[in-house]
Amino acid sequence: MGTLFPVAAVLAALVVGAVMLLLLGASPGEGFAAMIDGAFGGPRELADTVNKAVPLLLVGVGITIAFRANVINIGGEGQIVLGALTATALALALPDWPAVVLLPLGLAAGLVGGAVWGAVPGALKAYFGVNEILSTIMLNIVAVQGMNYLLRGPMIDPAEIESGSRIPQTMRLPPATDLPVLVPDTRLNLGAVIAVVAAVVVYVFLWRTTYGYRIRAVGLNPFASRYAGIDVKRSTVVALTLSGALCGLAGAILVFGSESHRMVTDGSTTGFTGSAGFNGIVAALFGGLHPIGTIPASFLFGALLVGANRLQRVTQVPSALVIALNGLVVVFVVSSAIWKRRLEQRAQLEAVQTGDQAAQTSLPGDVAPAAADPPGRDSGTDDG
Amino acid sequence: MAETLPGTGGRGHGLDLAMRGIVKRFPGVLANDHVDFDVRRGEIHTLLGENGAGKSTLMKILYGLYRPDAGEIRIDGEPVQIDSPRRAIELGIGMIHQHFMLVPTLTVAENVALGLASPKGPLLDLAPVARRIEELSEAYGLRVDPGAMVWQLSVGEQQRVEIIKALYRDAELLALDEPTAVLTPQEVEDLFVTLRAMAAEGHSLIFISHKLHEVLDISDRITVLRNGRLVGTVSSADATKAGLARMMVGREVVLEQVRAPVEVGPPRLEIFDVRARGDRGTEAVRGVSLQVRAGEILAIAGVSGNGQRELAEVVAGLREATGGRVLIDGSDVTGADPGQRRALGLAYIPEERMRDGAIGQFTVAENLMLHDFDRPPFARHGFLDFAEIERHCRRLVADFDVKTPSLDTTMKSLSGGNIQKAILARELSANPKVLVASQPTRGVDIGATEYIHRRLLDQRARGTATLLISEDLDEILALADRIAVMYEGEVMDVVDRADADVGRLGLLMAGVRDSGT
Amino acid sequence: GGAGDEAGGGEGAAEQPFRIAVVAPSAINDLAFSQSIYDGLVAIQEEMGGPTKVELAVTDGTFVVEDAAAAIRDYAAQGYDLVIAHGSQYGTSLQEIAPDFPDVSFAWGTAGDTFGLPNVFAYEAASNQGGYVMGVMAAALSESGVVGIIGPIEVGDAKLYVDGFAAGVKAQDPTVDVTINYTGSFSDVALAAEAARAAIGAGADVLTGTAQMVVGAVGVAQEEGVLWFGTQADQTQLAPEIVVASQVYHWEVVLRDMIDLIQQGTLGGEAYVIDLANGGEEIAFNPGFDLPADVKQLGQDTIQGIIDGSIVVPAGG
Amino acid sequence: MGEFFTSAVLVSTVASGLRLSTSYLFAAVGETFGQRSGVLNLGVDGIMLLGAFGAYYTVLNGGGLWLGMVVAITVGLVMGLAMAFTSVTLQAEQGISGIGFYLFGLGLSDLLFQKLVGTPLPIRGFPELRIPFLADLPVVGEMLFSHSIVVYAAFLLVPVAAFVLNRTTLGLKIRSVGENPEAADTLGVSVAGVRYLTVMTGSALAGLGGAALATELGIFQQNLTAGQGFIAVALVYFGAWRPVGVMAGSLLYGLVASVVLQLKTLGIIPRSASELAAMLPAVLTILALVVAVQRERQPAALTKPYERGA
Ligand SMILES: Nc1ncnc2c1ncn2[C@@H]1O[C@H](COP(=O)(O)OP(=O)(O)OP(=O)(O)O)[C@@H](O)[C@H]1O
Ligand SMILES: Nc1ncnc2c1ncn2[C@@H]1O[C@H](COP(=O)(O)OP(=O)(O)OP(=O)(O)O)[C@@H](O)[C@H]1O
Ligand SMILES: [Mg+2]
Ligand SMILES: [Mg+2]
Repeated sequence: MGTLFPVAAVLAALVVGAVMLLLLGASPGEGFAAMIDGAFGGPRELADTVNKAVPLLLVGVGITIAFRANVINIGGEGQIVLGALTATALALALPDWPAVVLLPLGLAAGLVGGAVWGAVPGALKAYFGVNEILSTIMLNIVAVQGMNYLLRGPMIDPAEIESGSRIPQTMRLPPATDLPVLVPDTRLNLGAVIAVVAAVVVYVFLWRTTYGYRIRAVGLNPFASRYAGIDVKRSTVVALTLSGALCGLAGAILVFGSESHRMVTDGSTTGFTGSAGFNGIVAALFGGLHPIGTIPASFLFGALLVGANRLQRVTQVPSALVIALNGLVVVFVVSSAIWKRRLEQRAQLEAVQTGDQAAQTSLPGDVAPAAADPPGRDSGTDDG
Repeated sequence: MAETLPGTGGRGHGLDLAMRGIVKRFPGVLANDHVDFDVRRGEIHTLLGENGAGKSTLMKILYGLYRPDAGEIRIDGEPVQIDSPRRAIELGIGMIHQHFMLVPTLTVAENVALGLASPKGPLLDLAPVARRIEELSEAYGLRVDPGAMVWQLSVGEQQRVEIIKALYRDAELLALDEPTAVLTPQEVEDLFVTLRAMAAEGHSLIFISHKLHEVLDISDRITVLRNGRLVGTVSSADATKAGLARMMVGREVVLEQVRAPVEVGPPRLEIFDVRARGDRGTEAVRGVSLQVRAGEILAIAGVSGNGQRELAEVVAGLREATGGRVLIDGSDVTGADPGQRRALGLAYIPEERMRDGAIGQFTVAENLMLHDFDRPPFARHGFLDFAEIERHCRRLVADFDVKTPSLDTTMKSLSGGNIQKAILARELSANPKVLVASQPTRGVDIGATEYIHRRLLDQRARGTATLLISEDLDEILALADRIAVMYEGEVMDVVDRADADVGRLGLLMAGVRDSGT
Repeated sequence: GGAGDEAGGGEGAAEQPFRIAVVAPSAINDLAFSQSIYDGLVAIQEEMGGPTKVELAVTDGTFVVEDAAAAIRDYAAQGYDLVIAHGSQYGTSLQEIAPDFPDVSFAWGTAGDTFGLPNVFAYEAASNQGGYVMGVMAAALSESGVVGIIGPIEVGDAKLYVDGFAAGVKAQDPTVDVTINYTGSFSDVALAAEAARAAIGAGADVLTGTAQMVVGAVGVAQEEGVLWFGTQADQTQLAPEIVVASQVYHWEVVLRDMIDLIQQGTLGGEAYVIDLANGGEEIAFNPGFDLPADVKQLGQDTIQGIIDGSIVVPAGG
Repeated sequence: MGEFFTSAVLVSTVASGLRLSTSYLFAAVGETFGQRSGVLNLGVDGIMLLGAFGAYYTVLNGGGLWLGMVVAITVGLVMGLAMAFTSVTLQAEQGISGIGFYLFGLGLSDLLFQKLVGTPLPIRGFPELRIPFLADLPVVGEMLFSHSIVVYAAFLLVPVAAFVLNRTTLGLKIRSVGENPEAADTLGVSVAGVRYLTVMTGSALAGLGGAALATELGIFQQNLTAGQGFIAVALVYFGAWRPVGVMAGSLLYGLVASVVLQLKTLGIIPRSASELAAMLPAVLTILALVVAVQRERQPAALTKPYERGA
């Protein structure tokens, strides 16, 4: 029931989008048909949607860990870049290794790169009291310049120097690091499986392991956690590190699963990440800050982005419209959360009037499913 | 802006309030169920009831913070709609909230001036505010420095600021929600002097407290609520402690616990010349040495802000000692973290239970496991064992009589008393060698207080060394074997229960050393 | 959706329009890189008989390489006759996509490499040539003996242009100082503006710059009254008083050839360069700027020298 | 290195730093109001872009600079109203709705630009306003007193903001609402009202910051701000929620950027290291906070929506 609200919010945003299309002289009907077709129209479209969703899911799941520790990680962009760089560097360094070793190793390198870029703001916050919003914004800037430096200098494809064209890109990575394509004739690759597995692992981690318990405890009440013998500072660092690691993994997958099998920069972060570091936050929220809920949320959000690109191509409106629409969807989705909360409160209220004690469950929004809660669902009122 | 600056004086003398058929529902509870409540001019009328009975809710409705689902409020016979605190203030209603409504980063004068028009238009002008605060301080015996930052004030001073805020706005009717819960006996006395003076001037006063002797002392009439419903209104002259307790709880309550003699064992908690800084960086604990033996309750009495809290935190490992040593069961734990101390047998009931003792949004079960979640049998190889955890928590909830709809209920939706019982369950389940209990029954109703006292005495009988920190002298006299009085970070004296009486403790708490009469 | 009403007469009765799609990294009206290809396409469209004969589809502002790849794939799948990837960073994606659509012709700019694929064209501009010409004029015009160049990041077309310009300055007058400042961003207009101020502060009285963020620098040049040379598009309208000349690309020169080849059944394999000789590059003098005749002559001589081969412009390094 | 320390270079470096700080300063001081009242607006960059476009478009069409400023402020107010509605009334998660507003502003400003303007034609900004006497002082005259009116306005905003926050009844309400909204509510202060006001003020200033950028540069382009709004938000944290601190942060950021530019222009920083040099402002901002060891507490209610009785 509660998931209807984000969906309704997306639809509302699209209505505004329809008005904008009309103003631009395009037909909304044609536009939205193109959008649906572009996102779901066939195996190739579905594969693109899934591929677009993969970094959103990984970032979203990472963000969930940070959020649960009460840290807002808006450094996803930089962490993706770092993960991509370390994964790429490793692949370039070990060109002859077999796929069974090199691929996992490369992905692990991505994890590590992102982890480091998450650990820095984590440590700055825990040990120096530097607010993570400040540090992650600044570290995004550092990361993009680092990327430009490396891809223009030390990591550039030697052929680019030779030919003098100096396109800031690495050479083609060893084929061993190509993510295997799962469905022939599409671009659906192993990244999708990795992301879903990561989401499940994070779910288990957060709600079934002692370390996850620590992170959630610290996020909700650092004072009580400290008294409970939990190292609050370390938990903050760990949460941001893990969050960064997942973003880094997304970066590695972006490179290994890319069309060109190499890392390319246009000089901006977005040029590489496609704003996944931001959009992943929205996907996480859409998914109720729950790793499992983030899976369908990322898929829908990926569909929206892929579909909107097709919309642009079919209706020939400026692509800026797609960005504006993306923003509207984000605003509408976060704003819709209140109706969901209200609905759940009302359900509790009615349950009381009918004397149904069982419906008196945890407050909405917390969505902190205890042991018995099925994954991916808010402790709803309908299964009491 | 309707309010103006000082000097306008009262607009009349008190209000006649009538609340009729008030109903208020919250998700999961019927907090007020057709409650009728009257206050007359010049009267001090007490609202009494267990935790969660609906007292605060009724007051918040009166102050425009909640909208009632049904019912009517009349002031001086006229029906009124109170839809915001602003409206309540306009009507001459003031409220001292259970949790202080102060902005800690502002000065006293700024807190008082907040929301009022300034004689200089948009510009702040705090000088006349400070003057008027001093006048009010004078008139009602409410000493406070207008220029002090609120976060630097003791709880008692903060409360005075709250009262001044209401008086400043010419409150004719003042509601005080558990104003004494955080005060020392002397401060309670001072407050009562103020309240009586106000009543004598014709102010109408609503008083809420869980302490029956205070209620009997100050009230003209007493209205009892239970589970959101009105039980009845009695005249204070006709009421007795036992009778009130029965009205509140619906059964007989044992008001005095029997303190059986217990064999005292070896020292379990030893504190040598401990020093520590307070939150503001000043030295809060200045060379305290104490010993607590097995089977003994050592109480620390004192006006709040004299280093008791800091001392408890040093013992619990939450605050660094700047000097001295702490030993638990013979082991030096001065540099140890809370977890290590716990392993040696320490348990701690923190003063700020929702801050240090519990995680509000965690479930009851998760809170009960807060210290043990990472050790077998509750966790294996880093994974939580939910079956084991549930079994354990069920037992604790049953043993400690924690009233909760389920183990998956969030902690913050329990009543204050039940939260305290859950913390007690967690802390006592390990049968600690040393227990530090800070204000264990503050704000807790008499039923739960009775229960908690019994558990503390049980623990004493089982050989636990208890360091009890309380500002409630009744509680101290009911439980302690020895009493240490702290004043300005030092122990004034340690007296045996047998030699202690309220007068002597009061003098020590005021910093007057025993002349040995 | 296919537009194009059935225009009666002509050669083939039911002739389909020639369909061209272009994917570009910045906006098609950026007065710079992306605008140059768009202007070329529009020119070709006019030349070939308007929208009924040539259908254009544009996806611009596509700085995300993977999104560009998706767009390229999508246009190819929709059966466009020519899909242009107008960004050197798109090349390696194109290399993967083109073999999947052997019946579609692709063009990659700006680059000199067709990857040996039969259905890929490549096109680039010898932007160093125009740069060189303008560098020569800049040296001649500079009174302070300092010339400033502002670039985005040191790659591709931008680097080629900057190096050519610097070489031209030095060739004309080795004593003139050249300050080169790559701001590190294609988009940070404010930084480009401050880089221009810094160059002026260092004594420069003639400036040039490349990529879309230089619009900020042009404004500063105008405000401070120093001269400006533009590239990639005619930048006269940005600052009519101080723009001396701009190097303008006429991609239609190579596009025309590509389309001919495609219509004859050759889908790629050719690498084109526009330069001063083939008319793909033009130095557009600002008619409103009072350029001393000798300097203009110097410029025209240099152009001629490059065309006839008597002047060899170094190609970066 | 010696050539860097000639007074001409120093003067132009400092002057350039001041100009670079200007748009941050508008946006960051505006954001300070919102944050002091408990609302985080991460959408500043998008609002700046829309404000920049509004001003640019107005001036381009002959509306004049002052009208351009008014348009930018109006655009900011409208965006602020929307932001306040989502964060205050609908209690949306502020960090995220802000990113939504950013993307919206980024896309819409570009869309409008492409549809209404197309080619980035130049406009003329405010002329240099030399302050009598002061501008004639040696060295400092050129450095500090020969700028356009928007630069002075940005710096004048700092004492004004500090005065409003610390010396007015409104400021008292803002500070209270950001620390303890419940307490303010019980005294009849409208928490929502104050927050709408601060968010809209902040957004208006963000719009003005965008306008300052567009008129100073005399141009508009897609993503003109290049992320300045995000840096402005970070500078509020840097400045510990005080206008003067925010100014210090803006100056630090602007000056480091201009020093780097200058050193690159003089060839002191080699071209191969230009990206590394571009990191410097960000790195130094973080380091400054680490070293300055200021543990300023953020407003206690920052990012927390307020609902009576919740
Ligand atoms: N904002 C709220 N939302 C939901 N439930 C609430 C809220 N406030 C109070 N309640 C519930 O309403 C009931 C009455 O609460 P109230 O605060 O009035 O009790 P009280 O008599 O003041 O208790 P105490 O003695 O502990 O202060 C309780 O069951 C409580 O859980
Ligand atoms: N938002 C809420 N939702 C549910 N219950 C609430 C809420 N706020 C308060 N309560 C409940 O209302 C009752 C009264 O709460 P109140 O804030 O008066 O403090 P308390 O429980 O009496 O604790 P203390 O006296 O120590 O302050 C408690 O049962 C508390 O758990
Ligand atoms: Mg209460
Ligand atoms: Mg209470």
